[in-house]
Amino acid sequence: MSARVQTEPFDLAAELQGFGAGSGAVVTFTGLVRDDSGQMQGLEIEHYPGMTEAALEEYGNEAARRFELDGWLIIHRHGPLKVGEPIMMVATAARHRKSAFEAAEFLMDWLKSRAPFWKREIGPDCTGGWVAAKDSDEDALTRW
Amino acid sequence: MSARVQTEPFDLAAELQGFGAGSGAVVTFTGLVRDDSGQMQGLEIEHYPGMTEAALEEYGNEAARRFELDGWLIIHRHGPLKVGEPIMMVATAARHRKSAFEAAEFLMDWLKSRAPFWKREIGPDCTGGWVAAKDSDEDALTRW
Amino acid sequence: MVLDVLYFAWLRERIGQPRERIETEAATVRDLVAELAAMDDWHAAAFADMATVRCAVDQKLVPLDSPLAGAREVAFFPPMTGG
Amino acid sequence: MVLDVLYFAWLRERIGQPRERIETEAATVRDLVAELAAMDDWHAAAFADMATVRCAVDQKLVPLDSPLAGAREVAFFPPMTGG
Repeated sequence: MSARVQTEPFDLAAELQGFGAGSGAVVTFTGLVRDDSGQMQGLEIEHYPGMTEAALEEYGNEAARRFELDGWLIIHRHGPLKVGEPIMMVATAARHRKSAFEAAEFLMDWLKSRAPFWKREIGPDCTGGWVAAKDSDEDALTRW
Repeated sequence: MSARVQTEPFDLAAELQGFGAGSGAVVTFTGLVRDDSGQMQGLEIEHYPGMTEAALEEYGNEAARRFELDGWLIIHRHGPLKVGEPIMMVATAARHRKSAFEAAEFLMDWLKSRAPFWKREIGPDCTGGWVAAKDSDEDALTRW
Repeated sequence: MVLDVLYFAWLRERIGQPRERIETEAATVRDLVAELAAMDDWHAAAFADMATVRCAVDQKLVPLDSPLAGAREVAFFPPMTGG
Repeated sequence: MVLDVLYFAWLRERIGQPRERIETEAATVRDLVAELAAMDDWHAAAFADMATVRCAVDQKLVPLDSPLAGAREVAFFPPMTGG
């Protein structure tokens, strides 16, 4: 039951040691830096220190309550990230698969458009623009 | 893009080494032996050698086609398993989170009631009954 | 025709063996089940409630009314409980 | 009232600083935005299209018409793109 914001990479395996003990179902989501254009060096992620941690904690607790989770974990990185590196992960543990899946999707939908992170693409000349929010991400929230 | 049936435990971290390279989203599901009664020693899982491998491969390929996956992995154990041990896992990699989540849920719904595995509970005196199929698992298939 | 007939989970336990070779002229899975159930009490017990029996012909799930022409392996088992 | 006003992402870049301390009597976030936008061209540019600006008061997301009474920290930023 914890949320972390960090610049360092994380090790999914190490994070999941003992996670979900006593549960029947563990779901994880990992987001990776993807280069669609073939021109991107990576991402720079800015966040709002203080508010970020509180928001992640709040969404995690909300998911635990709604989906009766045995455990949850959110890790989100900030700073410069290279193509292929993990950006963030969520893990959820519940008695049954349906709750674990739903809770992970709920957390992802909230993180995408309600957690104070902003992504900037780093191009080949080290310049690049801020990633625009997607309407589909905003729409995804309406189902919860 | 592989399916495996084995008696040995698996290491989620080792299995995910390099999995999803080039993708934006990786989802994993792990099913664990859960003791609801406080009386269970574990499970014994029987399967249909030959048919099992073919069925898992078929569902994996079907998921890859439907959800445009960059990668998928299914591992399912058989034989005796203790409480708390992992039973099986699926992992899916896709460009976007929606496809990765849907593909993992699709695979789980199929595995639950169409892959030839049968679970028997091992009680404190080493006896125990076959786990009955759940109507809810059968119903879950209707959404795909 | 000669068929390998396989049993899993409680069907295997009730029949007392995991497989047997059967000489049969059954046209469909259902015809084969009738023949098997008539063999002895153990087989009869295994096939007493067909609502709880599933079938695969040559390792493909099929309905009970499926034809057996050309089949080599038929398996009977309870509803699956994987995952 | 004295407010710490924070800017993130392209709002920070347009305004040229990550935070500033503002003495204001603004009753709502929207009133504060009007004051800030009137300060100079950089602030005006940052607040030119309020459809793309989100706001948090004391680290909670709020609508632009929210009151400022009792607030200590107000942050402006584009729609979030986490995950």
